[in-house]
Amino acid sequence: MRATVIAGLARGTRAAALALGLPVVLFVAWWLLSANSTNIFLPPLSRIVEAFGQVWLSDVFLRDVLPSLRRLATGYAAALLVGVGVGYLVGRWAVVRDLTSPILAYFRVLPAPVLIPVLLVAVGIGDATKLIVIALGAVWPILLNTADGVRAVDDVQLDTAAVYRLRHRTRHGLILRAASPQIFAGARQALGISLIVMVVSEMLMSTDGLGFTVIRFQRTFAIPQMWSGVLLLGLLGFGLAKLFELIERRVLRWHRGATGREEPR
Amino acid sequence: MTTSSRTPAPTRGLAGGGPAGRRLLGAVGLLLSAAGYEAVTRAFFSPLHVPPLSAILPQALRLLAEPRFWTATGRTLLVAAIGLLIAVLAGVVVGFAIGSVPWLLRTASSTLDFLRPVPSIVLIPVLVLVLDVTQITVLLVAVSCFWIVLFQVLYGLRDVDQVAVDTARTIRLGRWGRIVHVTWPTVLPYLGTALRLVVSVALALAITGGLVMGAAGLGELIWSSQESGESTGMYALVLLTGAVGIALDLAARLAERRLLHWHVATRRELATP
Amino acid sequence: MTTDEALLRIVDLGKSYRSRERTVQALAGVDLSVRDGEFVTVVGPSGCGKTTLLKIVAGLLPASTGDVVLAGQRVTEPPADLGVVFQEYGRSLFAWKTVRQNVELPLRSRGVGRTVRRELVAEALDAVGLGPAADAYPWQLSGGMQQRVAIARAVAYRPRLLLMDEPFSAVDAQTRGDLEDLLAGLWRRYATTVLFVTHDIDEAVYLGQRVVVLGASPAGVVAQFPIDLPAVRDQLDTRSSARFGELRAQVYAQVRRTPQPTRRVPEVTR
Amino acid sequence: MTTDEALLRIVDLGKSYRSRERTVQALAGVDLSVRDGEFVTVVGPSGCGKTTLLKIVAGLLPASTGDVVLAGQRVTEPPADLGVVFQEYGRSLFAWKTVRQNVELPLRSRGVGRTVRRELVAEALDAVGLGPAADAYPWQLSGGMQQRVAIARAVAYRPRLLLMDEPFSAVDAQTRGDLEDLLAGLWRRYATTVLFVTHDIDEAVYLGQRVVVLGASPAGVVAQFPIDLPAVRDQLDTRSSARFGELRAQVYAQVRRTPQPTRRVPEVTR
Amino acid sequence: NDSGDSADAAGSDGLTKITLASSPLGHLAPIYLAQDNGIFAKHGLQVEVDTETSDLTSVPSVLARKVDFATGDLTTLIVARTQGLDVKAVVPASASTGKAGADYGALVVAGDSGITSPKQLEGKTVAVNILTNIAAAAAREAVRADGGDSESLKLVEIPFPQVPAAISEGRVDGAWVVEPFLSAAKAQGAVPIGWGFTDLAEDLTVSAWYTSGALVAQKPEVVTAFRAAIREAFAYARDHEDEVRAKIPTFTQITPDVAGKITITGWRDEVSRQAAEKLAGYAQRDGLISTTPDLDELILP
Ligand SMILES: Nc1ncnc2c1ncn2[C@@H]1O[C@H](COP(=O)(O)OP(=O)(O)OP(=O)(O)O)[C@@H](O)[C@H]1O
Ligand SMILES: Nc1ncnc2c1ncn2[C@@H]1O[C@H](COP(=O)(O)OP(=O)(O)OP(=O)(O)O)[C@@H](O)[C@H]1O
Ligand SMILES: [Mg+2]
Ligand SMILES: [Mg+2]
Repeated sequence: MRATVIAGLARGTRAAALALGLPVVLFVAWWLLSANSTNIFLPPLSRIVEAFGQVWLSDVFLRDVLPSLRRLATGYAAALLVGVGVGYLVGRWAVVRDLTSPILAYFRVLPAPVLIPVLLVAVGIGDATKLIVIALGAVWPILLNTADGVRAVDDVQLDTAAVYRLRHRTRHGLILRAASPQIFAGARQALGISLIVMVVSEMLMSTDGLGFTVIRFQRTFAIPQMWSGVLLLGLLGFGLAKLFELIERRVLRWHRGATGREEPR
Repeated sequence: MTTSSRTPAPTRGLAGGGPAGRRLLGAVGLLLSAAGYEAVTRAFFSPLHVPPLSAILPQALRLLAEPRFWTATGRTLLVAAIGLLIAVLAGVVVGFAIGSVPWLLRTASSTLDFLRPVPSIVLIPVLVLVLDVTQITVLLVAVSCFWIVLFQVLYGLRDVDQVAVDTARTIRLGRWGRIVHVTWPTVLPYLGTALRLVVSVALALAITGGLVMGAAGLGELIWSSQESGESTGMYALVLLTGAVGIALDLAARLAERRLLHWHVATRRELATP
Repeated sequence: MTTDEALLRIVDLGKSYRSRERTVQALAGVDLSVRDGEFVTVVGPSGCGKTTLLKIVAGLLPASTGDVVLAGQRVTEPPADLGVVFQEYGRSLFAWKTVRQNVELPLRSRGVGRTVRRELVAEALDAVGLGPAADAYPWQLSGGMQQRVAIARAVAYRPRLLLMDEPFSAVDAQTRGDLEDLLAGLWRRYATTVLFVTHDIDEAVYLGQRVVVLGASPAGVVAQFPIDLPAVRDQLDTRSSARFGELRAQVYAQVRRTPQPTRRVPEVTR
Repeated sequence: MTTDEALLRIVDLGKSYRSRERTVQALAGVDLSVRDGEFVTVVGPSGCGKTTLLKIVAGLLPASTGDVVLAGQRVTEPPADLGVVFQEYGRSLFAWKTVRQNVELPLRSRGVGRTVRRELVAEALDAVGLGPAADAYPWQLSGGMQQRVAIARAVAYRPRLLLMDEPFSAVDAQTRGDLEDLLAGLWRRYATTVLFVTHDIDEAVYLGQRVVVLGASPAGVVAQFPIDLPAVRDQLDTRSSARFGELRAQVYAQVRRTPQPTRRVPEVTR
Repeated sequence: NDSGDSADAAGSDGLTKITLASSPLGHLAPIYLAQDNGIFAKHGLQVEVDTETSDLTSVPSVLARKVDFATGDLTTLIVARTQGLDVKAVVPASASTGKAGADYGALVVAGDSGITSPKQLEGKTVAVNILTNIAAAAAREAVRADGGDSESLKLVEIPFPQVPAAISEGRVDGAWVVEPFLSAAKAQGAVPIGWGFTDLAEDLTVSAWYTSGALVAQKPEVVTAFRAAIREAFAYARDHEDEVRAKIPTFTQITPDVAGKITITGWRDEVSRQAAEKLAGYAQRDGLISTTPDLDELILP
């Protein structure tokens, strides 16, 4: 994440100023507004920052944050794989869509806390359950966006692929690529969601993890520490989003060009 | 061109994917899943832990006859609907505002990225200072759905074709006109996806509100069935919740199909060979 | 053509597209003036920069160097009373609007009243032969029909400056002739200023008061031919007139001389 | 033209597009046979159904009535060794692939080896004058350039049956002539069967061994003109030959007679 | 109800309105019985029970004076107090029955696990519903009381409703569980081997009704009246166990059948000081708090 920030600075202080301007303003405002707070649930930001240093800049980072990130990465990757795969099937073939749409709608509304008991019995109390919960939370935006993106691929492109009798693999690749702008929309949604679901998944059956620790702070009324966890989650989200953007900028450059957003200078 | 208007559309068969046909297929899908579930639970699970469908269904039917189920469903749907409405309105407005003003997007995006992963659930003890649990649930729904709508709008805005924008500019459509006539229709398919997502997320979170905070509604019913060791009852509730989800999804699809009849995806589906 | 009576003045215009991998100089040192009410046709090899020129004149694309001045004002955004038929006619139609709504939109945006609007739209659609397709959506139309919708949209708008980028490329010969006459008629009646890009040299001569030949990329004005045919022209008489033949031959000769972007015809065609 | 030597037989073909609001009969009773190795050009008014016909022949669109038989096989899906240049050339290019990759793609899919592929691609790109733009993306090209990429892709593929839908509509006169000759050369050399839709009657006569005139919508074959010009043609000599003039006039006359879709030219043009 | 102070609204009948917050669990039975029998009115109180609450929301609700009294387990209250939250434990809400072998919470293992005593769970995985509350302490204490090393337990969070399944599917080696899941687990073959509640203290207060220090300071008479009413309610409950069993199905999903069989919690009048000290020690050892709590501040004399 720090690397991204540095790269951003290198690209131009203007961009960095724009990106960091509002967060800095908000941070300062928070600092000032909370400075004299006596409400124990809304501690001064100075206390939170202090707690941040104590809690996260220690081995807790290794013990809690890294396992969480590992779960996040695995769960997210699984969601991507399944989401794009199933989404492709659903988007490409109307029969699959008609067959599956009610059952998918059924599973979409099941909140994670309802699934956990079943997973406990079926999968156990290990990391697998958490991974499944993360993946199940993150899969829907990817799946739906992939399906809709695939459904919306231009006729002429499909016709071209058909006429030249492109190999099936090539054809699937082309369709996914044509749908990639919308797939990325889903993947981006899923990134935010998976972070949140990661926390939720660590509320139960955990012994470590960022979510576990934050929830523990919450339950033990370590309020500044809890807020510092929220801060860390925000920073993580920010960093991951920037990483995501970096990849997206490369992969979707053609889309910016084709829609005329890659400004010719 | 011989345009014989108002020729009755030919009746479509199952393969043609007429509305009746597709709903039938959906039912087949449900039946298959139900059968699969029944088989798996019978084969691998104790009925006490994961009851088979044959045990859940009678319980679900009994629930349907109980007024408290309907009150709870009503409450949950209301909470979900209010949160959803707020989210969609806010998401669309903020999305279009940020998305159509480049410097705003550049200024706000880092803050959005920062706020996006903050789990509302962690902040419940803080929120409870100023809101009651129902309000918090509405907020939970609204915030989560807001993010989805917002990002979906932002991505949809990127899909706007430059030639279409150029056309709009040459006929001097104002910013508002451009939104109404050009960007909004382009974003609409993305919003359609968002709508289906958000409908289920809203329902799921309205239930979560009951599960973790005891806000009255389906979630609280599920929680108390769980807390009372009534696992069959709990699964019956989950089944019915899912049914509500299916109904909402169906409605969302219908709305989408009407609104997007001109969209490639829809028109390809409606095309007759 | 003295500059003080010019409606449109293009001065030393240059444009280069820069991207990470390549930089393309599309226009360089383009100078051109167009009188108010003049009909100027532009020909030039494919890829030389005609569309780029039109987009800059329309205020849709910033120039890299030089200026475009319309009625004394530097063009930085699309000016009022501008009609454009884009080369990508298909993409310029709104898929979510019917043909009628597409044609109507600019008029609505300008605040033309309902009845007048209806009339203008119906007239324009009839003129391009699309009356019966008014309620169809663009994607239900053939390529040529879509192009005609775009033309109808521009025509119904009654613009003061009309920019057309190969507007008849997708219609058949017969329709093309009709549309040429329609355009010429409108131009005479409403004194519209027209900048018209075409690949058809006959068409350029037939329609224009002046034919501008652009050179290969980067485009500059290579030659200009004032067309001294009578103001009112006719598909049969004008095209078969001796003067038309002469002018056409002149332009052809010029176009032949104009260097083309490198092209190597492989042996197979020998 | 006896049917037993026909590569392509179109028998009583009909097609109607049905949607909730309108039903359009695009083709009705189309009968046409094309010999192996024949070059057939098709002309017809805009919106009559030419594109529809081509798409059905390509196996992209199911016919409503009638049959298309290619080499003895009913066409239900795109047959092997088919090349198509779509009227919507811009949309048929893959925006995430460079020009080179776009042209290469069908060859790769067919399993052509790397070196041969490179050669074919380079040759095709050079032939259409896009050698220098090989590494550009389609959206960085002008309309005419995009169209030439689509042509290069079809040409490099060396199809047995080549369907072209107004393939030269966006290029300038000079380039058009070159491309015509390129196509004619390829056709002679590889005995490709070509079905070529154009709005340019001169082009239809210049290129075709036979010109098929389609009538107004719903399209049916109105007339066919065998073109008895010498097999090897030349832009200058052929076009200025007396026979060319005669044939051209015949086709023109036929097209004139062919009923056009209703079009009412408003008074303004009078 | 954001008036922030509901206890001051005197009803027209001269009763002081108070709001109690608790999840709809068995320990509410005496409250509802007291309501039915006019015990609160006798003490000048009019009680409204707010079941739209959870562990997550009750402490801030009490501190923000959105409700007047709420239930919380003793460990949680100790931790809250130590963190500087002004909570006051007024009177127990549920207590151990004091009878080892017949308490409403127990440490259970699978019947076929071969484990017969808590000590054998050393180094094994044991489920508790929440790691930061009294359940963790009870589980550890059971092992310690059996002479085992309580520190070696691997505690993992599993909600009570999932305990029977987790035990019988072998997902955990042991679990701390309370009624009605204790009965359910036993029915599915689990056997209780340890009685952590009684090990902690004979008169263990499991959860207590608590309020904010502010209410105690401003309206001590309301707090005292509430305590007296609750004690009277407990006295009634002790004498009418069948009424308690009959009441439970009316506000929970527990079936009358189950309610008739489960072990009912104990009712005690005093918050157990001795247990609180022990729990404070556990909380400190588990790192929930870093300083020794002032129990005099927590437990209302
Ligand atoms: N997808 C579609 N849905 C409905 N109608 C269609 C569709 N595609 C074409 N049509 C109609 O079919 C008729 C023939 O269209 P087609 O594209 O084949 O014409 P064309 O001869 O290629 O015309 P052009 O020369 O303008 O390209 C037209 O009237 C058109 O409106
Ligand atoms: N968005 C773009 N990015 C990069 N290069 C571009 C872009 N648009 C056009 N060009 C380049 O600019 C040059 C001129 O393009 P332009 O579209 O103006 O040509 P044109 O004269 O209209 O050609 P045609 O007759 O084929 O339409 C071409 O070489 C093209 O490759
Ligand atoms: Mg152009
Ligand atoms: Mg066509």
